[in-house]
Amino acid sequence: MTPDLIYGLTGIAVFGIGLVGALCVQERLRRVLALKLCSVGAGFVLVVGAWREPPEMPDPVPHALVITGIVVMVSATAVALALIRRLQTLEATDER
Amino acid sequence: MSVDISAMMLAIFLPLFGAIAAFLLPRAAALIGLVALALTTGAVIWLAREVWQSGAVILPLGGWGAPLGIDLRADGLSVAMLALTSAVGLLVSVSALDALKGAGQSRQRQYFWPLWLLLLTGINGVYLSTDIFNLYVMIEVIALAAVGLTVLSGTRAAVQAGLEYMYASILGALLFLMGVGFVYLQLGRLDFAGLMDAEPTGALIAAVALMFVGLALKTALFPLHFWLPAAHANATAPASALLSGLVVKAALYIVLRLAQYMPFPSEALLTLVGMMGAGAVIWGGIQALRAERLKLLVAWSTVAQIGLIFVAFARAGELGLTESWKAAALLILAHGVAKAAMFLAAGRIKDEIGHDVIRDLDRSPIRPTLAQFTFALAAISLIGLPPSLGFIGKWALMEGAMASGYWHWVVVTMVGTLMSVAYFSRVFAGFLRFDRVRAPVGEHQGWALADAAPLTLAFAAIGLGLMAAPILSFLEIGYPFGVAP
Amino acid sequence: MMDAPLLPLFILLTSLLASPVLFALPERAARLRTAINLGMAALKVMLVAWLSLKVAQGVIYDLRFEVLPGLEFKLQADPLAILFIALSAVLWLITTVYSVGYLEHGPHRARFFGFFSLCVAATVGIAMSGNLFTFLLFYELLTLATYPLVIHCGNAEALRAGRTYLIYTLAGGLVLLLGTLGLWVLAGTTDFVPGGVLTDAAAQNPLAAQLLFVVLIGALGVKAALFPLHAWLPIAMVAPAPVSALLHAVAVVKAGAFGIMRVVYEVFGIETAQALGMTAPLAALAGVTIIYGSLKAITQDDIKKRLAYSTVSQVSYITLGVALASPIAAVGALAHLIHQGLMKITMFMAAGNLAEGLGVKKVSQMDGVGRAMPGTMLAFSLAALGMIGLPPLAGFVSKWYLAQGGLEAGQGWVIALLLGSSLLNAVYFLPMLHRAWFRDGAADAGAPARPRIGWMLAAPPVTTAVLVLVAGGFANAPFSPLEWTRFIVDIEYLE
Amino acid sequence: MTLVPFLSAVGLPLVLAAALIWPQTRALVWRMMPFAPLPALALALLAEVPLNAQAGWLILGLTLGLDEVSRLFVIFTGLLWCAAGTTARHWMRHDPRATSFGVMFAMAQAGNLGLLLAQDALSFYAFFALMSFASYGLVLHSRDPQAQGAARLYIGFVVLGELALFAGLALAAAQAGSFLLADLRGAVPSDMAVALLILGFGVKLGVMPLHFWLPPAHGAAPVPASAVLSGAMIKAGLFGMMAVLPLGSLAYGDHGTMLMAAGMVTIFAALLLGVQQGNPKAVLGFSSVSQMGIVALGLGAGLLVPEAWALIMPVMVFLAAHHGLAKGALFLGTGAFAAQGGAPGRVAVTFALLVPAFVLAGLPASSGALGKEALKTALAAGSAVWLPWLVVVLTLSGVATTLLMARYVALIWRSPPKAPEQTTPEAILLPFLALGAASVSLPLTWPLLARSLAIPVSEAAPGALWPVLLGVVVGVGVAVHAHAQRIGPAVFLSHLTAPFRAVGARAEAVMAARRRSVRRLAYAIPKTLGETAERWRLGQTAIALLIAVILAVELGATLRADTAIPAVQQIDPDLLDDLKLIPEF
Repeated sequence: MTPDLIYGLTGIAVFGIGLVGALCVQERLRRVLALKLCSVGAGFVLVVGAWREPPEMPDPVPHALVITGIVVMVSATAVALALIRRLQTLEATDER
Repeated sequence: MSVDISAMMLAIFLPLFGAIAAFLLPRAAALIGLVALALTTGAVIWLAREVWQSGAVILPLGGWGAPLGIDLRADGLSVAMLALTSAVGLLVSVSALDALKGAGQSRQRQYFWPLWLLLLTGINGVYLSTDIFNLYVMIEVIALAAVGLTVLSGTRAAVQAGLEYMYASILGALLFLMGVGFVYLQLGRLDFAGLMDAEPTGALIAAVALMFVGLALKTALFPLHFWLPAAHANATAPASALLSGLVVKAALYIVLRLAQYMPFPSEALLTLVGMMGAGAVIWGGIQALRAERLKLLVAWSTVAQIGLIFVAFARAGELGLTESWKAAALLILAHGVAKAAMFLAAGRIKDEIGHDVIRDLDRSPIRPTLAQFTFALAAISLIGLPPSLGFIGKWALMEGAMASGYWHWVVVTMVGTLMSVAYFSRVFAGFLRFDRVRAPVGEHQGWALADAAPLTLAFAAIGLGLMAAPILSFLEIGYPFGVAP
Repeated sequence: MMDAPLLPLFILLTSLLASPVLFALPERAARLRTAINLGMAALKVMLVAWLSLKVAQGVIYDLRFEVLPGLEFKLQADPLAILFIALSAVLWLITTVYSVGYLEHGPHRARFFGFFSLCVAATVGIAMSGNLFTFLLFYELLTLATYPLVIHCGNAEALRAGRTYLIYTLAGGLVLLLGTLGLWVLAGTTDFVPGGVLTDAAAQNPLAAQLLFVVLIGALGVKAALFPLHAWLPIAMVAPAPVSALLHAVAVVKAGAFGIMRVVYEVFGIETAQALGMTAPLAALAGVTIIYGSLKAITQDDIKKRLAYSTVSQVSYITLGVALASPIAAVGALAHLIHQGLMKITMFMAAGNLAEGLGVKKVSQMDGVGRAMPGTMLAFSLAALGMIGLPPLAGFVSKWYLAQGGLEAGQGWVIALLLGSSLLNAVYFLPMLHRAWFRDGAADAGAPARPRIGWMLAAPPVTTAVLVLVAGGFANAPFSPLEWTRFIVDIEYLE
Repeated sequence: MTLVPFLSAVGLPLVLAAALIWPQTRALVWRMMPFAPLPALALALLAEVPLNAQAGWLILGLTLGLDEVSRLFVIFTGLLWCAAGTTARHWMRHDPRATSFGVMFAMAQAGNLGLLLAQDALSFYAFFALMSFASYGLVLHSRDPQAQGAARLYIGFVVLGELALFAGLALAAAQAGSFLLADLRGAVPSDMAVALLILGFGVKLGVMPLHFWLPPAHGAAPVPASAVLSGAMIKAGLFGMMAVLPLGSLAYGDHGTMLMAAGMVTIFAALLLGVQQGNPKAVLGFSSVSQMGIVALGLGAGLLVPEAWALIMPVMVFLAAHHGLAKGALFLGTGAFAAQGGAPGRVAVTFALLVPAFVLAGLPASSGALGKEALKTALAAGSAVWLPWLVVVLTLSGVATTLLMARYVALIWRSPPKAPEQTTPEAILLPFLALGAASVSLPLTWPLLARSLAIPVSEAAPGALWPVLLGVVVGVGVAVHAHAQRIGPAVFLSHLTAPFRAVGARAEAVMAARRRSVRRLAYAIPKTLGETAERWRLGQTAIALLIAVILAVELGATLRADTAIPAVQQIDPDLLDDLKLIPEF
């Protein structure tokens, strides 16, 4: 039971939770959050790749990847949120 | 660090810079967009020349090279896709000039160009990158841009559809990312070359599963197509043309590439894919038969066509993918061109008549003859009637299926063809019926400039069929899938 | 340029290029459109005459262009092709004149003539295709080009007919695609070669070859209106008269029959087909169709429907002649390809004139029309008598050869069949003539004694009727259809 | 050889006739009626021929006997009487005048069988007269004016015939100096005698111009009676000539010529007259006349050319048997047809009737055809002058008969004969079918029965089909034309084409309905499917599902590693060294 294994399994679990949420949840915002969870889980799994036995230096590549991933995900979330707001306003106008 | 200017980099960065510029100065957006597109096209042509002369080309960015650095690689297949993208893109942009000239469309005019150029960046990136993390980034870029284009019209339906699309494509991308993670855990590297000689272990297989499902979600393979019809049907015409003609193809292309480099797919999985494709053909056909609006019909036909492409992909006999990928590639090209033409034509018809309810097409005294003609030509290619490129693709598909004795795929193809005849003939009937018109039918006046772009695309869809031989030989440059033993 | 290797291509282009131009022309530019139409048609006739001279001298025309590795787009001009091209070229000219007169004030003329010449282009392509792949190409093109013509009227009925037509023919085309692929997989080529390309394959795998035969004939039988697949033809007669004329005489139906010829003679080869035991069933099917068509024709009151069913029966003569696998019968079949075309186009144009001039659409209204429109009805009568097979009209010649061929092939029943069908022809044509000439009915009470129809409507049927007379009367003259068919049959059977 | 079997053969019918007088026994008698001819039949079938039996003590010395020829006559005559008796029993059950009919029927039967067994002129004449006069009652049975007219005609001719016969027999007997028929045959009768005999028998035979009585009588008599009248009794004329005339030994050119001429005329004149009749049984009567014309032809030839008689005689017998069975079947069939209540039964009976009709017309290999062919060959031995004519005539007679039969079939439908109320159709059907079967199977049974006499028949060619076909075609054509005339040509054509239109219309209706329902389904099913998919978010769940499936599939595939497809057979070299260029990290 090495730490990287724990970390990786956690990542997978988180991703799974996010996935279930993304699939089953109806409400818009919560779906976005579920997707975020997925990305976090994926990030975990990527980072695990960096782990080395203590004397060695950890592998930098995954960090780069994860950072990129986070950036991308942030922008994606931003767009999603923007869309949700726009939709809400549209619905509001339709109600009126 | 010295970056030598290469066609590939241009193909990616020109649109990117173009997008930024167009975003910064919306006044000149259209001009910038067109120029950027023209330049990109030039770059692609240059690249094509290069590849034609000296086989596959590889460019290590910043000289680091795989596995760490980012490589760009171009072989016959990717250049063909690039060419498809820029050709279709150019023509769609031309017609976008006309489609977005309306008074109430300033916002659309303002955002269309940056989004579209960003999209182009992503697409070209997909076609040129050689490691899967790059691919992930690119499909995310594509997703964002595509969602932007979907909601461009700003109507409630469009935004709703866009949001669904957003969820789907982000989820797909994330599944892909997870796959990437597994691959890295397994191999410690992410480039295709690394994948190629990997052992199919459990983790890799999980990676494959995740990536494939993610891509299937993005390319709307039945039964993961739920988001597509609404998204494509509610976008403005040029956007739909781009989404249906190009965006979907990017994910398809990735599937092909993965199939090339991964220890994948097994016979069984291919059959599964084929069955999904068949399901798409049938279900898409049925829905298209029931569709009430023109653009919705076209969108559903996209679902069916994608299914057909997967069928072509799945009918890899004992030769593996060495032969069957060609049929898939041909169909991808054919569908890209024809479907773009069709969506543009549908948009034109909608603009002229004022609605696109199929049942009432024949009530209108206005008959945009050329647009209808374009639509018909595109339909011919999509149905797969000779000599269109669609026909050639279908020919290759069926021939291979027969040769390897896979009669069920032949049957699926024929059923799909018949269904497409059925649902397109609904539209033709609407075009050609006149006895329900109240007012005198306006007689057609020669050519209209706005129809030039779609018509060109449609004619290309038909005419390319006669150039199938050179196209195939070009696709085979660098033997993307090895040569038949 | 005394000897142009591209001659076949030019002939194809005369009508292929004409159509986009015609599409582009605005509705008003009637005179220009007519000029283009007639000019192109005349040019085509001239080119065809030249071509046939060349071919008769033994010049070989063969244009190839590779579409897929090993798969070629191939145009060739062999005598068989010439036969069909000549028919289509001449009749195109005549029908163009007729339809210009017919649609003088109708809507959508640009569309009509565009598709019209596209349709002829397809026919010429079918005639000259050098392999089944190319044939398939033009076969589909023909389907697409005729659809808008069939539904030209644009009303609900026309559209229903159009849908039926489209479903039948496109399904047929799809099956043909299947067959072509099968041939490609089985024989490795789709070329038309006198004597057939399947001899070895059939020897190795007779079952597959038989299956292929059934598939191909089934596919072509749709357009050739063989018995169970004929239903679209009588429905498609809602089209305007010139279109029906073209459909029934030249384009669609003949394309199917011509395809059957190509398949039997040059894909399978007559010996192979016989060895596979497929000719006899085909002959039987043709026989059934002949009788069935005639019987149905008797029961029709609508003139065009009656003519349509008569086409169903008459075209199967060609199939019959092919399937009898005897040179003489083949001569009969090929001659009938031409003769039936001439006769049937005459009748349809005459029927069109009746509808235009007198508003007569039903047999029961035909009383006394002979006196009202003597020229038209004279042409009609000539054609009808030819159909019945009275010497010296064209129909007699082909029937005679078919009968001879039947005897030569030792198939006595063919005689009985021909007699029976001639009898039935008489039963459904003679009453029409009787009404037209020997009764003075309501027709001339209601309509003006001499309705005014332009020469463009009056002349064509008379011309074709004269052709019917000539083709029969001078059957043995050089360059008569009969002579040419003998020329062809020598080639097909000497291989 | 004892007299008992002969007496029983003749006596049983007489006893029955007598027994009918007492009401108590009537039922029994009627039950017995079908079996009356059995003794005669048994005698004919079992006894060794030739045999004789004297009864010197009876009248002027009665001689009964049986030889090859009379044996055969007895057989088919007996059969006919059996069938007729069966029919009569049911036909007459509720008839007020059943008893008188029964008496007459039985007496006529006694006479008929008796004359076949008689060996001397007087008894022959006696039985002949008994038969003829008893038949008068049968003809007159219904008592309606038509029947009375027919009966009057009949009795007139009978009387004429009897007189001529009596004179002829007397003369012949005087010239022969014996009453025995054998002696009469052996003697040399004068032309006068022969003429008188021909006249006398000719009346019974119904040869023109002596036929006038026959059709009306057969038309008027009740079905069972007319069956025996034209099936059995008229053959008595033939039998008489064969029994009395010196056929085969002497030539009587004029008589023979006369007879043949009369026969020829009869064959076709009967056709011409017959087709005009309105009563089916009368038509049958005329067909009998025409058939007897053929017989007369043969007899005449026999008289003309004695050498040929040896060949002709067996054919004559065969023709007699053939016509007797077939015609009897037709008459009884008429009754059965009339007795059928509903159309279906009538259609069935009509089809059954076609069988004896075609046999009579001479369908190839049927007894009719065989008889004619045999007659042709036999006549070939006779005069070369007549032969071609005879052949032509015989062949054409097939056409004539076919036409008559066509007319007959048409008539039974248009004016079916009256049948008594509450009969039992089945019981009437049975004898008809029996006779029909007998007449069809005659070519097979004949050799067994007639031993040596069957040779010319069994050697005869099967005969040609075309006369019958021609007849059928003409008949149908005439019928169609008449029909068309009646309902008018246009209506007729529309009738012709009605089936097509009906079928087409129905098919279209069905198709339309099918199409509509299919369309409704085609819209409903996907809609519901799609909505359910929406509701249960199947698309989304499919994501998870697919991941699982693919994992399973792929793992399974890797476990069976061999099935995994190598994605790349061979990468091209330059790509490979491209990859090599890349420095390893």
